[in-house]
Amino acid sequence: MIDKSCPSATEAVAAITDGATVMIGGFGEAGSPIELIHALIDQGARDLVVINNNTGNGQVGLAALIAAGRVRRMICSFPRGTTDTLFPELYRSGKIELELVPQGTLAERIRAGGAGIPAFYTATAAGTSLAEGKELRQFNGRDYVMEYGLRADFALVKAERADRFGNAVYNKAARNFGPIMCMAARTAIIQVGRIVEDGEIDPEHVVTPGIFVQHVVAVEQPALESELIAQGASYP
Amino acid sequence: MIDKSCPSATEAVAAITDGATVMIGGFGEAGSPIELIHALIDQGARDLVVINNNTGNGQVGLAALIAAGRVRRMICSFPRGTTDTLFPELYRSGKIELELVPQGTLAERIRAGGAGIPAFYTATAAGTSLAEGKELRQFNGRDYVMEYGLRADFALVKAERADRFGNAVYNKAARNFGPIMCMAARTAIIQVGRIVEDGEIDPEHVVTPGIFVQHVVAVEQPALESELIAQGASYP
Amino acid sequence: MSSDARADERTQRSGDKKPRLGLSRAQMAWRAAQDILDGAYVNLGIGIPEMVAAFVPDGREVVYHTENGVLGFGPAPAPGEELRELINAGKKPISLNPGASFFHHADSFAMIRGGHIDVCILGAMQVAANGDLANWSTGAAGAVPAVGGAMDLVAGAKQVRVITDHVTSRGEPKLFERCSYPLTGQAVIERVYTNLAVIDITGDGFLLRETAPGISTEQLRELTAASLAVADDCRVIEAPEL
Amino acid sequence: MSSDARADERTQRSGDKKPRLGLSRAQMAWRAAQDILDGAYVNLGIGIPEMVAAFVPDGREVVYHTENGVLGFGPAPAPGEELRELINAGKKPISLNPGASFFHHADSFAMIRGGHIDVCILGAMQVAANGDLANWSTGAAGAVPAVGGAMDLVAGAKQVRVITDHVTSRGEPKLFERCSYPLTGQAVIERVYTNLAVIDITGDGFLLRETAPGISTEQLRELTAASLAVADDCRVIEAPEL
Repeated sequence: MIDKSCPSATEAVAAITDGATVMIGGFGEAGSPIELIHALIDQGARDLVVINNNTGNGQVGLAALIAAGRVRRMICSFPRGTTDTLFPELYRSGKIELELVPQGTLAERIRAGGAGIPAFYTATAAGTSLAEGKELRQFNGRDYVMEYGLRADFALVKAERADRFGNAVYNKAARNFGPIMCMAARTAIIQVGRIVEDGEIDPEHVVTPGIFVQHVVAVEQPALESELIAQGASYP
Repeated sequence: MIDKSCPSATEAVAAITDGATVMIGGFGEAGSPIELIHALIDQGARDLVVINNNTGNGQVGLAALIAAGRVRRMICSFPRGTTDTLFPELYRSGKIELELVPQGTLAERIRAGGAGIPAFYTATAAGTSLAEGKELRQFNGRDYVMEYGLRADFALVKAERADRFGNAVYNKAARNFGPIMCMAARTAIIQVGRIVEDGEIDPEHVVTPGIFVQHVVAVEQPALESELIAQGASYP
Repeated sequence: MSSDARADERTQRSGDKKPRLGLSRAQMAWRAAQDILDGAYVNLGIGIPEMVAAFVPDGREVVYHTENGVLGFGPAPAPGEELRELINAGKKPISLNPGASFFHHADSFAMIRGGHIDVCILGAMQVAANGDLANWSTGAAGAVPAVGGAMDLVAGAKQVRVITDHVTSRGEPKLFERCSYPLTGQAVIERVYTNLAVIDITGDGFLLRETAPGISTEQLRELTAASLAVADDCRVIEAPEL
Repeated sequence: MSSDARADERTQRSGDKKPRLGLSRAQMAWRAAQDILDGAYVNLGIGIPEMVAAFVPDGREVVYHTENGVLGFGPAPAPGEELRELINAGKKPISLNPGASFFHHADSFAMIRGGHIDVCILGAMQVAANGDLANWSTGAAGAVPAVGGAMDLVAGAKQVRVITDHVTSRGEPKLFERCSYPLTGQAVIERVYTNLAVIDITGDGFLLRETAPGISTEQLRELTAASLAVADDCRVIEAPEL
């Protein structure tokens, strides 16, 4: 019987190796898989390449992973948070690399990676410094930039509910990068508030079909970044 | 107040001009917008470029549009139906052009058109006669074919329900090309079994957001192709 | 998006230092709102642009898009009713209007890149007479670059407009023949709303359409580092007190 | 997909004419089913390939994908219970298993092109020793070409296997050094199930893994238009009566 559920976040992230590329879902605190990130901090993998829209907030979640010196390279669109983090200092002192990608190009590159598209063209960033060193090409008289699909070894994603097949639904704006990161990762790990019985998710309502998910971890009361920050929490 | 509903299929298709490119949803009879196609037959536009996975069945719907000599060019993956149609004869006598596109490439080209991607690369068809004359390029040692995004002037799509904003949900396998054709057409016209009140479609369940839809027509008892064929129907 | 926030922050500092010329911030947003048509799909940047929603004339129904995957959102909820996972691209709580929908990031930017957003209004550091926009970076050495969705929005939306103070906090122009800061996009802006004027960008450069009450063409030319043509029907903005 | 249907149709005509050698159609499907692992995501072509689902060993749960946007479908419903809009890529009625989902065509082919389908089993007109497959066109002048999703499937699925009669209705080989018909894909096939044998495609060409009862290596070599190596552990297929 297919059962992708995994007893703990610790076991779910156990296979992440040094040097792995890890996509981490979430935009702001919506959809941030804090418990999976904290399990990854505990787990110890280093030299990670991390893909997320931002660089985290406060001293928890992604910001904590970065502060712990475990990220070699960030691929993101906006390496700033709603609070100060260690990222600017690490970046200026050369301790972390940054690949800055416009947000829509980042999303499309991830979707392309998941869909087996090695490269595509977009007008975004044409004529700007972010297109420097990239191939340009005209279609119908307009300049476009060639961008590559992005894949990852792992994705850490927060969803609302999932079944044993990994079929998942999300909560409001927490959907953001989750579905496309599950597509683009060889091993997609999702934390959900509840693992539901067969048939509880209408086939018409599935947002991420289970084919894109490898492990499901139940985290019944997921922490919220803003609450942790308000409490002055830091991890570990 | 936003209200995209349109009183009749006749009015919905009135703006389609000779020479227009029209995407028509449906795979087999699932999702085939028969009433919209029949309204287009009545309307009279000629020299159409039609995009659909197939070329219709029997003497109704798309097959009838083709049989009426109104289609100059078909872009499809499989120009055969479950019943004999006039397409092979028109094709052999040079009365209709055919652009044959692998099904997944067709879907991705439509999605790309809707997403503002002018071109992308796919391994599909590399090394085959369908890649002849197309640009090839290697990524990571593998051959890929460059394919162009597809847009259309109009899309005719069948959905299950929609609200006044055009937010739509589909019925089972009738979803197929509908959502991406709505994205790729300048004017997307959907026929639905029912136009629902505000709030009846959960924002989490919307499949085609209304931004991709311009007109909604209620067709409460849509005909089914197989039933029409069983009745020996022909249109007009 | 927070590049707009930054641009806005600069503007606000300016406002603290000197008496303000021309329109208030709210009046600028009001003026921009008058151009938003019934049924439009609109994306508003952080700062003054997001104030526009409050001033859309009665009777026009507008659908607001936010890059992080929501269409049809409404104003900030009442205190205590915020949902942590219902936020906009500025990471602030939002509510939902009738007809709202959720979708993932690739679909959200397909709406932008695919030309489905009718109007996008952003802040600016510099705008050029050829429609170039700079609003994400001053290019200063040592700064951590951050772009967000600004480049996607200017490249993809059908109409891209700017709301900005006419000059910086130091009184320096923001409208130039050519931008000196790194560009967000080339030839993307079609209209600029400032505290002093409404200016269109035509094939021939800046064209003055409207002026704030009491502002002369001569004043505007002094504060604009590019040639400024004046429309035959140039008129004075009649904004309510805001 | 219907290219498979056509290949199958040719096979069926063949079956009408001569006594059948080796495995029955159902036994071929049975043999292919033994190689499908628990938890696999599988796409089955029209014809003999779709019979495979009926023979997956008990205790293995398999998720079937159909290109037109369904995962987790089950067998044809009982007569009278078919739903017109719940069909597979062959346009035949299907049922749903637990864990099913619906999605649009671009997402469906993202599953295929993106390498998410573990196993795809198709029919064939010709298979070559280098893994090339021809199953969509004979290249005959005047024919209306039709490809469906076959090129996407062979390019995208992790493992692509073929089920086919070993020879055509006229007794001609279907396994060649190189295909003469237009290709569906290059170097895409890794295993072929015929009525006479199970043959792997290795870097060195065809490798005989299993033979049908009573079929000799010599017979196989006569019916195969390419060199055929024999595995050290080549064995006889022990299929149930089907």
